[in-house]
Amino acid sequence: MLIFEQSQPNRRNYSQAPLAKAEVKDIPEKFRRKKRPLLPEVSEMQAVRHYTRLSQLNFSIDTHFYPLGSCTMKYNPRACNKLAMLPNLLGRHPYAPESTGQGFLACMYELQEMLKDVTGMKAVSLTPLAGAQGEFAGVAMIRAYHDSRGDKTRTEILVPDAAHGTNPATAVMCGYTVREIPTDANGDVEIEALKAAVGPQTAGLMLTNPSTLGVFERKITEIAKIVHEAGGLLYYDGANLNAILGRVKPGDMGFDVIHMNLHKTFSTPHGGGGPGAGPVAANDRLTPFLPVPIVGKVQNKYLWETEKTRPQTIGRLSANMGNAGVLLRAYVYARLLGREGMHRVAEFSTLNANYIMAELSKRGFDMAFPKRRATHEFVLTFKKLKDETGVSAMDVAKRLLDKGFHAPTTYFPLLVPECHLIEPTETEAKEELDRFIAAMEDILKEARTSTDVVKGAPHTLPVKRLDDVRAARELDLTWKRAG
Amino acid sequence: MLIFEQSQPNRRNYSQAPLAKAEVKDIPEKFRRKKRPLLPEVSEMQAVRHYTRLSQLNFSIDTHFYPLGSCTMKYNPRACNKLAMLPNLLGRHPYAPESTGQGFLACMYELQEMLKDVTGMKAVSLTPLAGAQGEFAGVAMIRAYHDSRGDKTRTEILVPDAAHGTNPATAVMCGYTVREIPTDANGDVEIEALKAAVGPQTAGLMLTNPSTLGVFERKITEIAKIVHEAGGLLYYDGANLNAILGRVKPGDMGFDVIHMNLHKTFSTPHGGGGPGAGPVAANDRLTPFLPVPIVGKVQNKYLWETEKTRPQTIGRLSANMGNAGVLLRAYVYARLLGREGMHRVAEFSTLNANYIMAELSKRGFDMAFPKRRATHEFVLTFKKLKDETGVSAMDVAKRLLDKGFHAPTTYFPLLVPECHLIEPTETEAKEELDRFIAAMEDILKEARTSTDVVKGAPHTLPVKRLDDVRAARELDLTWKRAG
Amino acid sequence: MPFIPHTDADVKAMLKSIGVNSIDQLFDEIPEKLRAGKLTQVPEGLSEMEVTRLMQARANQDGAYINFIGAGAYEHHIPAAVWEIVTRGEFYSAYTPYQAEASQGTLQLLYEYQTMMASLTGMDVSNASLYDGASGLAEAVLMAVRAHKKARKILMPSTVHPIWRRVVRAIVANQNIELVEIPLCMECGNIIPDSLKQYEGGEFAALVIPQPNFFGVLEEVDALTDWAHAHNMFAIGLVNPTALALLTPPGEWGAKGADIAVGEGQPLGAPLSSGGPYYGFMCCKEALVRQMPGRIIGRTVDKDGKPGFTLTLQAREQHIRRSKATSNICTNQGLVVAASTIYMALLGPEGLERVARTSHANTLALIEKLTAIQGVTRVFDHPVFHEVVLRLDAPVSETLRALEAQGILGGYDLTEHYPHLGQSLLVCATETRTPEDINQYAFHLERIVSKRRLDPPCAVKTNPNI
Amino acid sequence: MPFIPHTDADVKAMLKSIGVNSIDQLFDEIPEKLRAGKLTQVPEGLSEMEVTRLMQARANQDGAYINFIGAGAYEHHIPAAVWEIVTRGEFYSAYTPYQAEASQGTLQLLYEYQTMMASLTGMDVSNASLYDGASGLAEAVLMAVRAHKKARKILMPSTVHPIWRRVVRAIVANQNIELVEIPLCMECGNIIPDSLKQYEGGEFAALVIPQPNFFGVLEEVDALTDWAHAHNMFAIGLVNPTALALLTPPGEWGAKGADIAVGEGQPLGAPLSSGGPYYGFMCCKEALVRQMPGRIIGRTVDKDGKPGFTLTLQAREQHIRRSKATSNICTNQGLVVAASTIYMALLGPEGLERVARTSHANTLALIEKLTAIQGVTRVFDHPVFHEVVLRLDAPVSETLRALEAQGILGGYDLTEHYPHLGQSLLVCATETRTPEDINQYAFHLERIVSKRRLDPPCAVKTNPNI
Repeated sequence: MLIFEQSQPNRRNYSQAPLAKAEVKDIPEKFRRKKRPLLPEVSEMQAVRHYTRLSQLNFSIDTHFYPLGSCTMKYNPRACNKLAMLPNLLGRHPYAPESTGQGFLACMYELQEMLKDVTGMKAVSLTPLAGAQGEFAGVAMIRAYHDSRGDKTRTEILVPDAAHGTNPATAVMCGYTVREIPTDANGDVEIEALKAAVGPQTAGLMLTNPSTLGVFERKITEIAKIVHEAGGLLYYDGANLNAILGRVKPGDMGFDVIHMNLHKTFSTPHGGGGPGAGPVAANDRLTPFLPVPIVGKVQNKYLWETEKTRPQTIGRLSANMGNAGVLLRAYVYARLLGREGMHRVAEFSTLNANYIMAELSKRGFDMAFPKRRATHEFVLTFKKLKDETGVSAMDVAKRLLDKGFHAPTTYFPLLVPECHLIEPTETEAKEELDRFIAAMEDILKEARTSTDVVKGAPHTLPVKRLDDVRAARELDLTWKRAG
Repeated sequence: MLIFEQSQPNRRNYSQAPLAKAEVKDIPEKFRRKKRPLLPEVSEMQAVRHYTRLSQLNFSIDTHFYPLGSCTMKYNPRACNKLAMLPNLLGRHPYAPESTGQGFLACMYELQEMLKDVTGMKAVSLTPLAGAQGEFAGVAMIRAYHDSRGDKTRTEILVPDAAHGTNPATAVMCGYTVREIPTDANGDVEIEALKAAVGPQTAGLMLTNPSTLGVFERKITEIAKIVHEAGGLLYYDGANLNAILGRVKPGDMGFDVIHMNLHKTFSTPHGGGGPGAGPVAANDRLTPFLPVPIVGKVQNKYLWETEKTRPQTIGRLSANMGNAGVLLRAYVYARLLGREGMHRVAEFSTLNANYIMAELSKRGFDMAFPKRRATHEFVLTFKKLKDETGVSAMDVAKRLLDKGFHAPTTYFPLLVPECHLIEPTETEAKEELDRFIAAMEDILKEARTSTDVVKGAPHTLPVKRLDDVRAARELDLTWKRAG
Repeated sequence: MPFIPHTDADVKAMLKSIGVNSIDQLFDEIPEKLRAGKLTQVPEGLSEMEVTRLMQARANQDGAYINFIGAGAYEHHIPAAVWEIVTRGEFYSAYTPYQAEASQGTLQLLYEYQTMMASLTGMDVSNASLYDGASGLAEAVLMAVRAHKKARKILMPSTVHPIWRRVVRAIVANQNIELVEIPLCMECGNIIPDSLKQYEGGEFAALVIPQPNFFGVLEEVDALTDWAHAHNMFAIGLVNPTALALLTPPGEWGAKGADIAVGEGQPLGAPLSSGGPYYGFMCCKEALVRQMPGRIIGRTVDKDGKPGFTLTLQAREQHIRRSKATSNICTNQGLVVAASTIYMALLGPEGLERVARTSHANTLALIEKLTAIQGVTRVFDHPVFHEVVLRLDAPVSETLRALEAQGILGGYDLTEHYPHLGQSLLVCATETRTPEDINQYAFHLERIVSKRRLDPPCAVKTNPNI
Repeated sequence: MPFIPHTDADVKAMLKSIGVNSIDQLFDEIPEKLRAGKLTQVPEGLSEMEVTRLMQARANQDGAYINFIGAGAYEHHIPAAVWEIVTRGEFYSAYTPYQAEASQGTLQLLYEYQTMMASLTGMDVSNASLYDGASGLAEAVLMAVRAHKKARKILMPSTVHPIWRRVVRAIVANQNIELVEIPLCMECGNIIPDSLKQYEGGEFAALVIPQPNFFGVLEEVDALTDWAHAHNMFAIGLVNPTALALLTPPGEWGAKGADIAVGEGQPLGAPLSSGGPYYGFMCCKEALVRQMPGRIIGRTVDKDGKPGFTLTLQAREQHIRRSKATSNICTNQGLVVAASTIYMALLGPEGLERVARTSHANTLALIEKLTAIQGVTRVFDHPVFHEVVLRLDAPVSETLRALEAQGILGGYDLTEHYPHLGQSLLVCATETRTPEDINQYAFHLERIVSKRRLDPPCAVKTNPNI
């Protein structure tokens, strides 16, 4: 039942609005709204009950194993939420003076410092509001760099065909054309193709490493050299940073700029799709172009560095400095982990992924790259199963829901047919992995013995399989009062 | 799965205990524990996931209509929780000096003042930790009063046979014997029986009004007169205060002492069985005997009144002053309601109960007291249904769970066979009541057409009907490691 | 090893299953010289207790002020229920609802949100949110350019938030989109519709129409919208959602209504929180829906015909369209949108209107008190909503600093972005400001301003004894 | 009408269904003169925003102090997860699990709690909680008397918390139960087992054995337990649950172990919160389970044989047994117990032991610093757990007031309840106290004490210039 279906005209919450109805005489009638908006008219308890019940319809980290590849669904420590919501932190206006925000700014400054170390870069801007904005910032900085040198010939961004969809979309937003570089059978970039593609038109290369194929790009140093020698720059898509945190620094691989998804590696909540946070880090060459504001420190006072002190900046990406509350959560998480804790992230996320891969291999599942190590995630393909039984990767995914597991990422990376991208993260216990492995094995059996059960899944969720085609064809995007 | 079944030796939460393991040399070996306790060894996420999932197995006000008679399951405003948990309030030590608690004590003082008005009494002590302790305080005060007058002959407490079970149990705890007074067919106390029962041995009468039968005791003034003339005192069991809040004051009915369940009328959370809070209020005669501490006010400073200033007190009932955090929630609730809001409580809880009663009557349900008004609750009986179909009040209750409603109180009051005691409270909307009425009607039909479905209920809950007999016979009260 | 559940026995068993001897060996594909990524600048880990103490100290350091700053972020009361529900693990720790059947909670909530926002703005459809109001405005500009197909210029009034204009510039600049600034009327503080004549025939894709504008001043939205439509451009309404409880929604501006409505969602249940997370809302006419960026939720049915909710129109999105996507936007601000949805459900139309009315009335009460002070004047003579520009006969920055010392944040200093307005500041008093707060502001401002008049700073400097 | 959802149309329809004309008419059975119960002293209602502001002001007024008071309520770090989960509506707003099938969350949690407590105390069984430690001790006394059947006297050491002893007296006094106080050894601060000889043959139902006792001092629990059993009385262990991570559990005291273990559960996850809500835990030997008051959860199976949990042994309870019940106890402290259960799950045996060790080590560090100050001495020469009695050569109350002015709560003043100990106070430093906190305490105490020594108060009084 929708909240609107519980609404009654003139029902309202007396506690939740000013008790006296203030008069408004000075706004002329022509500016005034004539018809009330369709907001619910429900009691406080109706609202609380409705949204509490709705919440229970979700799978989430706090309730389910959620091995959604490329999304890094790890435990979100509750302390991060609680401490980011201390009353003074919540109450601070973004345009309140720096003098009233030394505590907040200290956290942000220290977060910048830690992220510099993590990335092996020289400077960090926390301002991008999400991964895609971080990507945008990175590519815009590459463009600003070439522009600053008067180099107008560079119109092309190289993107491996395995890249996240945001990469080409971002390059276009920055006014570039995109050239895709193919991947070889082992998941590495085809070096010869790259060599053939670079030239004076090359502005840069966008890459994530480990790649979206769940393997580490082994020729990264060579790739960096090829691109740099052609005058291009390298942008690192930090979506997969969890695989290397505390083990490998993108700066050491030769990247010039990187964005990080703090909602992945630094475990801020995914919140049903956001908010995220996508800080960018740059080496010396690109530092002048970082988006503002950045938190600076002068004589033990923290302050905003803006366009005034950073005239070459690509500018601002949000009204304030990014998703401050998300950054605070990341800061708390980083302080809880500390140096040693961060080193363990890559180790144990990699251990978990390789363990599931090994166990599933033994049980007859097909790996997309059977000869490679898994990184923090790996790809398996149900192509053979589909050919044999008609059971698709999507069917397996839906059947997993019935068994109490969120599905892995499906049909991504696009290069692998009928695939699952599985990322367990470091915070899952072996027992949970074992239960997942057992569930996968069950489904594989069911696919052959009770095909319809798998193809008809899910059976036990609040709804059965939804008609996505109808959703797109007969658009129903808002509720309308009947009649 | 139990939390213990997710435990692994030497697994632990590094963030949740001091990082350095302090040495303890000065405690001799003979005092030291040799074997570790069986506490779970799980990760933070495992614990969070486990208890989050467990919570989802509960019905609660925040998720379900919960018409549990005599328990007043009304909406618990979220503001009460949030504001009672402000850091300074949570952090204050109970033995911190009064000078560091003027804010807290001001709330408590004002709560006392409001409860005086609500009850029509002269003084209030907030200290009892729950309703049963409030009852104990009330009867102990009656005893202290008689003792203070050297009146040792009064050894008996009168209790209507419809009373809550705590009433006789409390009387016994105070060293009294209990004499039950019968109830007439309309739910009133039998006046003649009362007259016959009172005498020089009568210490007092314990009564709730409206009674547990869901009707108002109409002859209350006469009853008070009879007991008082016999030298006894009247104790008011405030469990049903929600029926009269802002309409009738127990002090005006002639009661000498009353306890209130703040977790009912003042909407503090029931918390799966507590904590409650059971303040007592007394008239002039019994005020000297109130339990301590009480919050006093001298020259605009708040302070504790203790045994020193109240030498006739019955003493202390808890280490500190009651369930302070619960009292804070009640205070916030009272301030939100205010005078007018309180007046509405009795009105709308009574309206809701009478509406359900009227609608169910029309649908063929049997009321225990069909000629009486419902108060905030009412009793119906399934005796006829049981005789005809074998479907019991318990079966109907369990079937309600399947339909998404918590069951009413069953088999209480004891005087009415196969009964339900239904209390909707004022915070439920008419639509919800209508859905409940429809569900009851459905079940009545099912009882005749698909008897087994009703008798086998519930079918859709995490477990089917549980074997209570086995639970009591083969006691399994703690989990033991296998082997 | 915080948050890592592995026991030594687990690790041993897992390594054995994989067939390696150590965790290190799992990294053997990584070139050795890259594997030395030890951290040196990250401090040692702290226990939760230690971090708690640290963060409490940081929060205490920042203090709590009586706030009269608005300027795009507004301090409204947020019902306690809002964030207690939003931070339930099931909302807080879920991801984008890719598996719709396992995400009906988030999906239904977002569908309800879309319904509320579309109705509040008077538009046909809404997306499920963008990052914030400023970047949302940039997305609206990009959307208008995409939909218009021909023009790549945008008319952007200087009465739009100056920082938001910078954000738009940063985001759209690389796509050869030109922002043409419309000057404001120095008397009314808004855009005079007649002044737009100069832009006729200039091939613009859209006109941005703020309501209220950055100064709180109401724009002639009907005339502006009609003018835009008459000259073949889209009308982009930039609106404050609280104000919409009182003001004509963009969907009803002029003869045909605005084409796109966009704005900052923060006033609807998000705390100020040093600037984020907030969210941008975006609504549009049905005809433009396939040009709209961001996630969109649709209602459909399951295979038994039962209604359910799912992500829809994904063909627009970057993970399918890649370089041809409508935007690179991926995540939205789901959790903050959840807060807004619950906020709107708790307030209802009547409650939201009361918030708007009281905020407006409080601002007027503040203005009355402040302009009664000698040397404080109201700059623009035109109706406003809940925000006003004042001019002082003292330097704004010094005055604000003096107020800060009294625990008051006195407003937003306009001297940097609008130097031609003189020593001006933008003040706002929402429903959270009490009469006492307002009196305090007036009391201290009078003291500060009059002291300065009686004792000009240079006199102070010449007398070392003071 | 806060929280009342009825619209006028609803009310009209409902009255019509009932067949009355007004809500007033529903009260027509109440004698008219009783119906005038208008409230006069309750203020007008406030909006949530107003109450929020009020409560924030009240909380600010109370401030935050560095706390060195223990005395039965201990400041420990509580993991953030604990109360975020406990206050989820499904735990927070559920009632006693009368309908077991609809309450498996609460029931399973309580079963887990019972398991943890039984193991922590080394006993066979646990109930699901009592109101608090003090009233729990009273219930243990009543239980012992019920189970003993003959004796109605109890041996109560004066090393038990003095206020708790008052509580026990208030609760059991009306049942003709006599509490006989055992004096403490003035050198060791505990009960000398040999001194119990005088009570032999006195017909006691039980001996209460605190560990640690009110002074933090460890009692000779083995000898005391054996003595009690040798003289036909029950041994009631009164224990601090944090201490049990380090100390021998009551179930292993002496040859046979204590019969009942009881204590205050607050240290396991409940905030100090001005004294409540806390909870009392109670565990006992299997043989006594049917004498135990309070709710008890049992594991059983459903009709399909699937395990599930339910309230059990209800035959003991007042709603069935009425005047023959084991106690009038009805509600328990469910929500706080939920917090403790999650606390224990998050800490685990190792974590709880670390908390105990660090608390103890911090207290020793504090003592070392404080007793290095001239005029500050440790009173008892015996091992302690995390709490110590100090004697000052200055008045305790004045000293504490001077410390309070420095933001320090210096301990619990013993002069009221133990005047024979002189100017003594009880101090405690849990794991939440940092070295800096401890140094601050020592620094200020030294300053205060030495100032007083150099400038005795009478001198101050005679010199009006100081």
